[in-house]
Amino acid sequence: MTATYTAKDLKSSSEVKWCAGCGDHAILNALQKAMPEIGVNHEDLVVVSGIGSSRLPYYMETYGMHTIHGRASAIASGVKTANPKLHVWQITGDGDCLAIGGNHFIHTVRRNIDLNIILFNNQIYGLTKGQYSPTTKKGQITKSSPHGTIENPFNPGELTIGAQGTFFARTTDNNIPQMTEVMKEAALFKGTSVVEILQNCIIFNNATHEYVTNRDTRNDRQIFLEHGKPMLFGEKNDKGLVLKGLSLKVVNLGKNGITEADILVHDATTPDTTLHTMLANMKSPYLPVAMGVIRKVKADTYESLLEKQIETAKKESEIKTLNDLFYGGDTWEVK
Amino acid sequence: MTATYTAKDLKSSSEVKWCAGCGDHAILNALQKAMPEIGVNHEDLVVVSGIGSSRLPYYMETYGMHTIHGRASAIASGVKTANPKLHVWQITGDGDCLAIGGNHFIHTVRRNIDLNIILFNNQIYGLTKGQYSPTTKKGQITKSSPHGTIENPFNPGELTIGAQGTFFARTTDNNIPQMTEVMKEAALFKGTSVVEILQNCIIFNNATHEYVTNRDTRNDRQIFLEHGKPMLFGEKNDKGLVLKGLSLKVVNLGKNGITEADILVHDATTPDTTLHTMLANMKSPYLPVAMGVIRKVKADTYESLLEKQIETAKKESEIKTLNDLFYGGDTWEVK
Amino acid sequence: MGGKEFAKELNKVSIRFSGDSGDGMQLTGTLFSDASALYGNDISTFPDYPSEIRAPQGTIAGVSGFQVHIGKDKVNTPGDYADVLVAMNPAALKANLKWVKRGTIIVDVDSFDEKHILKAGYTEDPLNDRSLESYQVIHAPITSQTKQVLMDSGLDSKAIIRSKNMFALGVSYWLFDRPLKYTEQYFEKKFHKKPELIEANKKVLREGYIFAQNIHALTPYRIEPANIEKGIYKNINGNTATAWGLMAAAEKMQLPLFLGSYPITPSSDILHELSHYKELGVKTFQAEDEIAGICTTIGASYAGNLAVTNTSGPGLALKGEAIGLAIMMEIPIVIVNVQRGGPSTGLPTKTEQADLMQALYGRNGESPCVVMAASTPSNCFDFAFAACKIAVEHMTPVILLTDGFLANGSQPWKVVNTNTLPHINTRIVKERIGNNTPFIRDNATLARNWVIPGTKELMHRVGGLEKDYETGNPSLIPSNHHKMCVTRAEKVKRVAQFVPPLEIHGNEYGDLLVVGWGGTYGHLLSAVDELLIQGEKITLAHFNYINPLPINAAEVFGKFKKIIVCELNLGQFVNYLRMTLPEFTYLQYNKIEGLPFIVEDLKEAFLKHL
Amino acid sequence: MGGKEFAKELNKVSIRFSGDSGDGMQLTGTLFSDASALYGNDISTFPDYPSEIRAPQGTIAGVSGFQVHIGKDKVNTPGDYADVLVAMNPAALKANLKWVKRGTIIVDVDSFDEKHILKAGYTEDPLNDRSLESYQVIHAPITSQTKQVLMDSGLDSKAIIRSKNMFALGVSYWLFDRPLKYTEQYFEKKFHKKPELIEANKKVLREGYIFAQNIHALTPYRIEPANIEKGIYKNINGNTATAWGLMAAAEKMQLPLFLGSYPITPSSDILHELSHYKELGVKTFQAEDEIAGICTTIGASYAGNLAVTNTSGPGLALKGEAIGLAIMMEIPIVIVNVQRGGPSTGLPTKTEQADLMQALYGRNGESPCVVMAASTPSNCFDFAFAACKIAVEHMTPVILLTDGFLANGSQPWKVVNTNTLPHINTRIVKERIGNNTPFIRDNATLARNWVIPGTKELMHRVGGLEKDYETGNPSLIPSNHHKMCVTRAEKVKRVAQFVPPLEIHGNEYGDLLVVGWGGTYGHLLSAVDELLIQGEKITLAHFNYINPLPINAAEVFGKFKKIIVCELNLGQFVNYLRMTLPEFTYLQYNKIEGLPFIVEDLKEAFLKHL
Ligand SMILES: Cc1ncc(C[n+]2csc(CCOP(=O)(O)OP(=O)(O)O)c2C)c(N)n1
Ligand SMILES: Cc1ncc(C[n+]2csc(CCOP(=O)(O)OP(=O)(O)O)c2C)c(N)n1
Ligand code: SF4
Ligand code: SF4
Ligand SMILES: [Mg+2]
Ligand SMILES: [Mg+2]
Repeated sequence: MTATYTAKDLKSSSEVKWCAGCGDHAILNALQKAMPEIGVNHEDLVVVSGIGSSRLPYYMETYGMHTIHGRASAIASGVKTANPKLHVWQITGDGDCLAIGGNHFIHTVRRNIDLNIILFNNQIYGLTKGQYSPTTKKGQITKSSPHGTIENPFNPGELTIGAQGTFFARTTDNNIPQMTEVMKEAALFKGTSVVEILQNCIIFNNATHEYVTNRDTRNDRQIFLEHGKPMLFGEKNDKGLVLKGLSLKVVNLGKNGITEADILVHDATTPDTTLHTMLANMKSPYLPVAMGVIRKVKADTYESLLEKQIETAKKESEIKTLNDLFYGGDTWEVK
Repeated sequence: MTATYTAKDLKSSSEVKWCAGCGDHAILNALQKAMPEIGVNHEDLVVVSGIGSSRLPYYMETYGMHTIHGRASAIASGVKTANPKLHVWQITGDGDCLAIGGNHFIHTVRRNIDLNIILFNNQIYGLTKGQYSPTTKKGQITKSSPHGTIENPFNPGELTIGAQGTFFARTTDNNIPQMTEVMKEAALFKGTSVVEILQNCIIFNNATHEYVTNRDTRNDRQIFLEHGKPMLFGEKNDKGLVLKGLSLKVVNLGKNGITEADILVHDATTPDTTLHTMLANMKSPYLPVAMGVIRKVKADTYESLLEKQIETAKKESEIKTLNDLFYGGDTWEVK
Repeated sequence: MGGKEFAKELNKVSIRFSGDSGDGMQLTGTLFSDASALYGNDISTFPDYPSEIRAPQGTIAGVSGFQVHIGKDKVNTPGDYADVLVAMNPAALKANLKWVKRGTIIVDVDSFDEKHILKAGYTEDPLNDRSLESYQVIHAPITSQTKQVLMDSGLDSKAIIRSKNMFALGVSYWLFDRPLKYTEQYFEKKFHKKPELIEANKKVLREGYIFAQNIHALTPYRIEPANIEKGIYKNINGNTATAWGLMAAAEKMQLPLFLGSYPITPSSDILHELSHYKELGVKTFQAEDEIAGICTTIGASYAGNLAVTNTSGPGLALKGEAIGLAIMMEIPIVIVNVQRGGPSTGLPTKTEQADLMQALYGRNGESPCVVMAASTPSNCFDFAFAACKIAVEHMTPVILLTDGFLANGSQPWKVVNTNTLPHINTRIVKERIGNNTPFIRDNATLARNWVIPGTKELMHRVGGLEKDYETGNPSLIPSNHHKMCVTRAEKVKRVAQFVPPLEIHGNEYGDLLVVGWGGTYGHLLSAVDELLIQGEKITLAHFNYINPLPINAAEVFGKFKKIIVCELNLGQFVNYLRMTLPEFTYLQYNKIEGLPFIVEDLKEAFLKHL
Repeated sequence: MGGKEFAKELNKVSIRFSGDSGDGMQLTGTLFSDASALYGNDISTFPDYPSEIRAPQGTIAGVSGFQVHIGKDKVNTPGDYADVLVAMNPAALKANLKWVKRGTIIVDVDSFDEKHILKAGYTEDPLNDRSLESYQVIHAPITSQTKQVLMDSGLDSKAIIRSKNMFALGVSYWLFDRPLKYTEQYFEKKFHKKPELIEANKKVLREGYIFAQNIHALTPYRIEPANIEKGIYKNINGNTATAWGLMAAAEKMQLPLFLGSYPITPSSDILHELSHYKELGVKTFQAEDEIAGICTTIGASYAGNLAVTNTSGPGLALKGEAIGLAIMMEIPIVIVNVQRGGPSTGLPTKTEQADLMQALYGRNGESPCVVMAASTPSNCFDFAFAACKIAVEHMTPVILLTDGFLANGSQPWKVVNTNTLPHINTRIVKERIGNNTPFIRDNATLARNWVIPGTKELMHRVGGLEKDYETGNPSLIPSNHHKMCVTRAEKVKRVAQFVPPLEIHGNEYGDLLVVGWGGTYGHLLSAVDELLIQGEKITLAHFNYINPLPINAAEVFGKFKKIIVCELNLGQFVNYLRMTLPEFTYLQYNKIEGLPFIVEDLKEAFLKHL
């Protein structure tokens, strides 16, 4: 589809106020590239954020709400439910989405409301200057954990799937083409799409994703999953994933007689969560971290079911206007 | 261990105010049976609840807090962290725990605070007279969904595991011995133990679990999992579970040459979540619903790590009293 | 059916049905009220049920009551004390005796066995210990007669026992000279799929009626139809009226109605009611908590629906932060708060007026919004409608306070034809004409425009940060912040110019001005009325608009020697008046027992100041 | 080092460091204050930073400032306007010029290139367009000199640039006649693992000093050490003082300190500070949100810790419901609220006093709790301590209000030896003696007992439902609810008998009583002091205890012809006074710009009423 607007038209006049070198800049870029390509009218775009460094709605020449901390999922749910023709994006951080906003997040996912949730995971509270977040690595020393944290981090993918999620994808802030691709898929998906972006907070948590995202080594440490394609990766695309019992394992093409046929083929659309969870959980260094769309399962969306109920009721009910209701039922007349 | 008190001593003088026939009565019973057997001093027991029909703390002659809706996990976390020698139980409903309290719940689970969470899952809001809850079956007609719900229910086990849970068990309100056993295991486990009890709300959601819990058929529709034992079930204990690819399947001992050796053996203690999630997700009618302790993985608890940090700091720091801190550092004297 | 020769003609009379939670007293009371209303009386009802779902059967905690006041004249309250008490068991008698005038008590004598007498906390059988000497006690064999009547009905014994309340209703119908037909019609409709139940219920009802007639111990009351305004009427409680008022506003605006809600007693019935009307485009979103309830509402408002959230005390506390956001965004939403007994979980099924301060101030920063209150079950309709109108015309959140007493109490409502309702001018702007941007303010109201996503050329961002007065962009400029704070305050203040002036009931000048607000209207009116009849110089000024106050409030206050402010709390409105109109001195009358005022007590208190 | 012959002797002087967020101005200011304090001056500081983490480099939004006021006498405020401005770039100059007296401006001339001049929003170079004619502008080549000095240091160019603030500090040290040694010691400690940085920083600092001395354009100020009370001193900001006050109370009670917290500016530093002191048994629980912050706190209190939660405006809004629970349970907790600019997200890094009403009333039902406020950075220690003492001695939640100005501002604090702090009588009961149960009340305070789980024989349940006065069990009895509401109110009221009376500054009788509360103390004191010196009959009464008010407040008020209440909001305390002491008439002085008062403006306003 061709849109009548371009990335440029999506730049608002507000000055972008992120630290130089912050991964957010690239994400904004990718988003502005992706949006014109999804075939939605410019004026039907709504971008909703909570509070965090991801103060993105102000930077987008679209409809937008910069709301309160943690509540973006609920607010965006209200927007979409009230007005399903709108195309709603939620921009959120690991603190905003998974700390204070965790409950709205899992319920939104469970309801499968058609939102595109872009989760900036920098594993830290950036805006408030460096406290640990629910995704901070255990043991890490931060502003609020001078002795190291003692909490187990969430894995956003696992949590999403555990909450009945239908769409989960992952990408990194230093890979604009991949981000753009993934965002587009998320946008075209009907249902709650959760896109985790490994984002670097250069000021308070620099290089936290470095092991995985470093450009020189990332091809060996990430795998880009594509539906229907074998799970291959590596600088030379010669490594693959196979299942051994209930575990994933890396194998090398050509070694021990392994051919492409032995490699798992990615099925993002199966409702079964088992393999998707395993893929979402893959951790360095023994396994590559999964990028791309890990899960994408067709299911009814909340707002479409609601619209259907309304249509049916309109067809079937005898009440056409309020007066029908008011004057119906048990009334009596005083003359 | 022998306790100096019995189930009787745990009955408080407050009249029990549940509907006649409510499953809660049996749960209270089981709890009062389990507690004396876990080797904890009577006065070290604390029972914390949110709001819901599960207004249980008042019925227990222990320390207790009947708090506000949804916050029991947070309040109980505070009790345990502040005073780790206490033995803390959280009593909660599907609304209390998973609707308004969902966030505190997943964060408590993630932190692995040593609490015993007893989740009364009656798939309805009982106390407020019959609205649907986050575990109500999709499509069900309730007080607040006269056209049927359009939301996908949470599966508490899947959510627990998705939130990094270390202990999950399931049992039913019409099986006091099993409940008691499971509660004891939960109590003895160090970490957040989540026990889902399929509970019948006779008034607003009668027989919602009937298919699974009916005494006449339950042996064929439930499987009681025990660590280290083969996954057998059935009226004659002649059915078992096997893995086929990434799916669980029911087989019959003796048919097609199947013997007990072919049957999966339950390992509740493996950190890997894959099989535990599959077990927690088993649904009628094709698979039996899993009862007993599905997952029980040793891991550090939040409060023990915190106590360790405190001990280390006490040993290593030069600050022994506040005066050391106050008079240390950059001071100057005005003479 | 005869035997009515000696009927006592009365202007007003009240009856209280009481029994175990399982005895169906709420339904009995409702059927009695409906029949009375259909017969042409004015009515007012008050359900009084326990907070426990089902407290143990036979105990005081499990007693459920329903009082109905019927009259030939206007009925303002459910009556302080009942003329007739129906007590289905000893506990019901014990719990309710204090609410009965020295009048008639009808007891189910079958339930006065030793077990139930002890369970109720009596040591002796109250029917035999002369403690009820000053009442006329009718020993009705309700349970046994019901069993007898239905012996051959084919119903199981549970179902049989369940219909004993209809026997009690039959007795009451004879006593109050009510026709049976309305209730019989109800059975026919309700049980049209189970004809055996229609017959059974009709039979028991009639048997009760006949029993009353036959014992010759009772003198029936006669209350002629009331002289009320012509029109079509319907019995309505406050929660339904609220729901319908919201729907009416949405229809007027031609916008979909959105309700973001989380169940909480006594507010949930608004959600239940609205969840039915999908055919009218109503969307009810049952959220995961009250915060999501209001946040979805804020989103829905931005997206162009008439958006409402409803709750009760503890839920309002949770919504505070988000109300602040709506104020900052200048988004129109309505927050309905059905007050109940606090603090904390408090007395969740009881009524109270103690959420006023939190409605006014329960959020951070200088965050004014409109606060108003309904004052009768049926005018919940009007104020719900008005709340929506103000919200969208002034682009502001509006908090509408009702309470447990209004929410569950019912009253005849003169059905409103929606065509006669006032027009609502939404500030929706559909295209860019001149500088008609989202942040331009109306001169009269200071309201900004409402631009709904999907509108071309007017894309804009709203948020919780302080915004520039002109552009709406975030601004840290000190003087702008001051200006915006003052503007937000002034915008709310100007609403006063658009709402009706304060009305008084009684003399324009006088010795004592009784001031009330919200759900106490009926009781205050009755008390003032009765004192006026006695010739006292007393006047009632009852507030529905609280922030802002009606413009003429000071003028009214200035005409009285004394002002007494009456509330079901420890003095919240009176303190608000002290801040807002500090030039007056205020007396207080406060009660905080989870119950409505008692007209007699009010009169006594007022007389002290006259 | 010489050149000081012509030093200007002054009583007070203030300097403002300003630059880009990345320029290290907060550190520079802090080092300057520390050196001044260590030298013996009284000081007061005011950091003024942007709400964005790192707004675009070189823009106005990215400017970060730090003002220090130093004096020979008592210094009450950071100074309305600075005598000296250090501006590291054009944006800093532009943003701060309005805060400078016609005094000295030191600019980093290297940063005044066309790009940065335009970025700052200037159209011409302000150094060349005569707009600064009335100032003494020192063109210091700060960047280039720093580069020059460190050319051979082996540091990379980023690190070199990063030390340019030390050059500016050196210039300032010469100008204010400060010794370098304290800062040098700081380098030694801070960089003890990177000796190359010690040398580099020392070198740059000295070069700045020498530069100032050499240009002969500046006349140094001399501010003699202040005449302050003897003792050991430490520079402290309000957040640290609060944290330490809490720790002191815990030590006194011999209970562990528990903090349940969720980060929010400007309150987070309390969490950061307390998270260090595991060796003192302090537990900081970083919760998933503010609700969990207070809920863990309630649990911790029940479990026997001294339990505290801290937050800022929007967070306090979220805690409302749970505060109600603590009130109902009569559990001792302290809620520290560091006020910031509202409503909603508002001006999150700016100061304001607009959370008073929500502290008093932001929850459902009649739910009184103690509300108090600190008034200087260092007395945050005292009031944090007092808040804990009141909480446990009266078994009530206490809300302690501070604000962004106090939280980040610093002041010398006379170190308190914990042995000299007052005793705290917890109401912990360890065994059942007589009827000493959890719900028995003290006659004087009405506080119930505190029984900690683990105690034999005193097992009990607490909860949010209304409880019976005697037994503590849930109760629905109407009269009991009234009694409990009154008791909870009276319990808080009685706290007044245990707190110091209201003190006044100035004459006992007079024309004008200036009333303030909380963080505006320094500014009000300065204004009143200056007018007293001018012979005006003016007096200051500043409140730290708000609910309840000190018992002598009415007595004090009665002695003045006029009362003016000054606040950084639209009039919240004045309205509270109107409710509480309605017998007086109050004037108001309000400012709501996210900034502290300006002493000169206050004086002008007061003079109008004199
Ligand atoms: C109710 C409330 N609590 C706390 C805050 C303070 N706060 C703002 S953003 C934030 C966390 C930000 O973390 P994250 O969402 O990960 O965003 P990041 O800045 O890292 O991009 C916090 C704690 C707030 N604004 N409101
Ligand atoms: C803040 C708040 N919101 C709502 C309520 C009303 N409320 C009480 S219990 C409950 C739900 C109960 O459901 P569940 O937890 O499943 O318990 P059940 O009664 O089914 O055992 C609700 C909505 C409340 N008490 N407080
Ligand atoms: S603080 Fe971190 S996340 Fe926030 S803008 Fe700066 S670099 Fe980005
Ligand atoms: S309402 Fe349901 S869950 Fe609650 S007590 Fe009654 S039967 Fe049990
Ligand atoms: Mg983050
Ligand atoms: Mg439930």
